[in-house]
Amino acid sequence: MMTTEQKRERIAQRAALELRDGFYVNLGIGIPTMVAGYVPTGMDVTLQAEIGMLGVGPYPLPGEEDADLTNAGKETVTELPGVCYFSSADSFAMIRARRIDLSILGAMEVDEEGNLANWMVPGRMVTGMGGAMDLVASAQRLIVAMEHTTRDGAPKILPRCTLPLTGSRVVDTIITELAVIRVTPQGLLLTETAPGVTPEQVQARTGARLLIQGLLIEG
Amino acid sequence: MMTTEQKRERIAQRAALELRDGFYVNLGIGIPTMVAGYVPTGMDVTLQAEIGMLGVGPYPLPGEEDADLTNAGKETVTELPGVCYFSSADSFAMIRARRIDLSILGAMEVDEEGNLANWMVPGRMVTGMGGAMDLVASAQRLIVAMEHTTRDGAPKILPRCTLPLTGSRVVDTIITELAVIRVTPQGLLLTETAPGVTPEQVQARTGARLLIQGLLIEG
Amino acid sequence: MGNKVFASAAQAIEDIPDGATVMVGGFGLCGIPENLIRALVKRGVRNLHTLANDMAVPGAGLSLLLECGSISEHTASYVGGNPLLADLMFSGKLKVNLMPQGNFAESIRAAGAGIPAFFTPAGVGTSVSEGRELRRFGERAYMLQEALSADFALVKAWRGDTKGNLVYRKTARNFNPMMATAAKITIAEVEELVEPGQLDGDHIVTPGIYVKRILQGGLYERRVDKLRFRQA
Amino acid sequence: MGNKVFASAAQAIEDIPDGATVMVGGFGLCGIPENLIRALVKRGVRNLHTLANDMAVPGAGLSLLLECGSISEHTASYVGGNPLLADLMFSGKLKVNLMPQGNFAESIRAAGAGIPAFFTPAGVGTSVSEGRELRRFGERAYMLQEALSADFALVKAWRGDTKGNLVYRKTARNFNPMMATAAKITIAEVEELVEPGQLDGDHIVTPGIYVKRILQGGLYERRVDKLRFRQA
Repeated sequence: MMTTEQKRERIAQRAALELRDGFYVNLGIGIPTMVAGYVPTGMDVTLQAEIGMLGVGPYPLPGEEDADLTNAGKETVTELPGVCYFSSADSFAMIRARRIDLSILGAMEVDEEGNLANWMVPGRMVTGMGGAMDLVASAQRLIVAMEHTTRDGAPKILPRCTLPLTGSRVVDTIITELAVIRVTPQGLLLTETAPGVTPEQVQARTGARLLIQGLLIEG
Repeated sequence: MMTTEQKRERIAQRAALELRDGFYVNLGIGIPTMVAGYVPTGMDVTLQAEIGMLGVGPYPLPGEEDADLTNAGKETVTELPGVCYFSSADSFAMIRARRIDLSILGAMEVDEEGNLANWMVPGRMVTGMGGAMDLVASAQRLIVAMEHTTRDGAPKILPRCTLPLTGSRVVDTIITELAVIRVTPQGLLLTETAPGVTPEQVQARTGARLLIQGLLIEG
Repeated sequence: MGNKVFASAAQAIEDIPDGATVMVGGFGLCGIPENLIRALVKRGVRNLHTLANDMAVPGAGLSLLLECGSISEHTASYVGGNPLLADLMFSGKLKVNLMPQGNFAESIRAAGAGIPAFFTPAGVGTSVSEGRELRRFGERAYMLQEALSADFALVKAWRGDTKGNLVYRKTARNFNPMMATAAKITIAEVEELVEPGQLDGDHIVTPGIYVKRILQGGLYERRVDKLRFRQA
Repeated sequence: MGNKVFASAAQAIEDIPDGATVMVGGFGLCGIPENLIRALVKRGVRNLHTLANDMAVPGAGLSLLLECGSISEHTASYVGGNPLLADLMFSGKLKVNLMPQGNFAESIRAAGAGIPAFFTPAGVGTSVSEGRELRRFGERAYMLQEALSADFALVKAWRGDTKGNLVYRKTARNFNPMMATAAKITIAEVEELVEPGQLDGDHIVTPGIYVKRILQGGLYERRVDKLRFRQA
C-alpha cells in the first residue's frame, strides 16, 4: 500500500502528463503545486501565480529566499528568465479572460456534473475561496488533482456535491492515485486506472456511478 | 481692438488664475494648452495628457523633440522631473475616478444649464469627441476657455446649445476675452469683466441672459 | 497640498477615525505596510472595517490590528491560517465578507477607475451569486459586481518619490496598486524615498496623483509566511 | 507554440483574412506599428474593421490602409485631421463608429480582462447614451458599455523578449497595452527584440501571455504629427 506522500507524488506525476509545450498553467496549493516538479525537460511551460507573476521557478536554495517573492500559497519561490510581475487585478484579468490554458486544483468534493467544492464546510471550516472561484470559472481547462477518498476512506467523487460549490459545471478531468476520470455530458467516464488497479476497485471507492466503455488505459 | 492672438493669450492668462498649488490639471487643445505658459512660478501644478502622461513639460527646444513624446494634441512636448507614463486606459481611469482637479477645455457652444458642445456640426464637420466627453463627465471642476463669439461675431454662449452635446450640466465657469461667467442653478452669473469692458458690452455679445449682481470685479 | 511627505507613520495615520473603512495592501506577509499597521495598532482606533486579501497569521501583519480589537468588519478573499479570526467570526464578534479574489481585486480597481459596477463570471452558480443580478453575454453567464472603495488605503511600495510616484518589487506588488487608487486618502510607505526624477517614468506603477501621503518606513521585518527550500 | 518569433512583418500578418476585425495601437503617429501597417497595405486585404484611436493623417500610419481601400468600417474616438476619412464617411463608403476616448480605451481593457460590460459616466446626457441602458449609482448616472475585442491586434512596443513580454517608451505606450490583451491573435513589433531575462520583470507592461507573435521592425520612420518648439 502507498503512503500518503507516494499517492500525492503519483497524482502530481500523472497530472504533469497533461501539460503541453507553450502552455500557461496555474497550479493550486498542495498536490497541484507538486506538478511543477514533473514538467518534462525541454518543454516550455510558464507557471502563473495569482498573486501577480508569470514565470514561477522552483523553491529557493537556503539563503536565496526573498520576502518579496512568494507564490499564491505564500511559499518562497524563485523566478525564471522572462519572468514578469503585475498586480493581483491584472493577474485575475488574465485569468478571467481565459488566458490560462490549464488550471490544476485540489478539491474536497467533485460530482457527476463537474461541480467542485473546495472552500468551506458550513459551521466548521471557512478558509475563504481565495482565487479558486475565479480560476474555475475561467480556465480553458480545469483538472482536479486530489486523493481519491478522504483520510477516512469516504468518497470525494459524488453524484452531487454536498458542500457549498466553488464552481458549477467547471471540471474537465479528475486525476487521483487510482484513476483518471473525465467529466462528460453522460457522466463520469473512467479512462485510465493506475497499475494494478481494476475498474471495479475504482468504482468501489467512488460515490458516483462511473461509465466504463471499451479499453481502459492502465497508467 | 485686440488681435485674435491677443485675445487668446488674454483668455489663457486669466484661466491660469484658477490654478492652485498641488493641482492636477488637464488642458484641452488650443487656448487651454496655452494656460501652461502662465502657471505662476513656484506653484506646483502637474499637467496630465490623456494619451498617458502626468508631468507634461514645455515644448522642446529644436533638436530635443522625441517622436515617442507627444501630448493629446499630438504636439511634441517634454517631460518634467517626476513624470510618469501609463496607458490610455489607465489615463481615463484616473479621469473617470475624478482625480483631475481642474479641466480646461475649448467649446463651440455653452449654455445656461452648463451644457457644452465641442465635437461636431451635423452634416458638416465631425472630428469625433476624442477624450472630451470623458473629461467633462468627470473633472472635479470644468472651465471653458474660449473666444466670446465666433469669428463672425455670433454668440457662442446661448440659452440652449444647438449642436450635439459633449456633456450635460458639466460647465462650472466660462472664461473669455471679455468676461468670467459662472454657471449657477439660477443661470449664468457674470462675475468679472475685462478691463475697459462693461457688463452691457458683454451682454450684447452673449446669446443668453446674464445675471449681474452686486459688485463686479474688473479683471 | 504641495508637500505629501510625512516624517513618520504615526503622523501619517493620526486622523484615521474610529469606524473608518481602511484598505490594507499585501498578500499574506508579502508587501504589507508594516510601519503603518504598527502605528495604527499603537493608536488604538476602534470599529475599523478593513479590506485586505487575507488576515495574515497570528502575531504578524494585519492580524496585529485584529488582535488589539480595532477591527469590527473585514472584507477579504481568504481567511485561513488565522484561528483568532475564525473564533471571532463564529462567535459573531467580527463581521466577515468573503469574495472571490479576482472579483475583490477588480472591484477595487473599478473604484479607482470610476466604474461603479461591472459584470464578472466568477462566483456564478455558487452562493456568491445569490441575490445578485445575473446576465448572459454570448455563451457565458455573469453577475453584476459593485466597486469597492475606502476612506483610507495603506499601501507599501519598494521605492517612491516625493510626488507620490511608486514602484514595487516582485510579488510584493499584489494588491497595493489597486488599493492605492481606490481610497479618498492613500498613505504609502516605501523602503526608499527619493526626489522626483530619480524614478524612471516608464517604470512607475502607481502615479503620484493617487497618493496623498508618503513616508519612508523605519523598520522592515520582512517576515515570510512559509519558508520553502529546494535541495542544493 | 513555443516559438513566437517571426522573421518579418509580412510573415506575421499573412493570415489576416478579408473582413477581419483588427485593432491597431498608437495615438496619431505616436506608437504606431509602422512595419505591420506597411505589410498589411502590401498584402491588400479587403473589408477590414479597424479599431484605433484615430485615423492618423493622409499618407501616414493607419491612413495608408484606408487609402489603399482595405478598410470598410472603423471604430475610433477621433477622426479629425484626415479629409479622406471624412469624404468616405459622408459618402457612405466607410462606416465609422465614434466613441468617447475613455470608454473606448476601457472597453478594450475590459475585453482583455474578461469583463463583458461595465458602467461608465462618459457620454451620459449626449447622443452617445441614446438607446443604452442607464443606471444611477449614488449621485451619478452611468450607462452600460460593452467590451470591444478583435480578431487581431497590431501593437508596437519599444523592446520585447522572445516570450512576448513588452515594454513601452513614454507616450508611445498609449493604446498598445490594452489592445495587446484584447485580440485572439496579438502581433507585436518592437524596436529591439531580446532574450528572456534581459527585461526587468518589474518593468514589463505587457506580459508575454497575451502576445502570440513578435518581430523586430525593420524600419522606423518615427514621424511626428505636429512639431512644436519653444524659444531657446
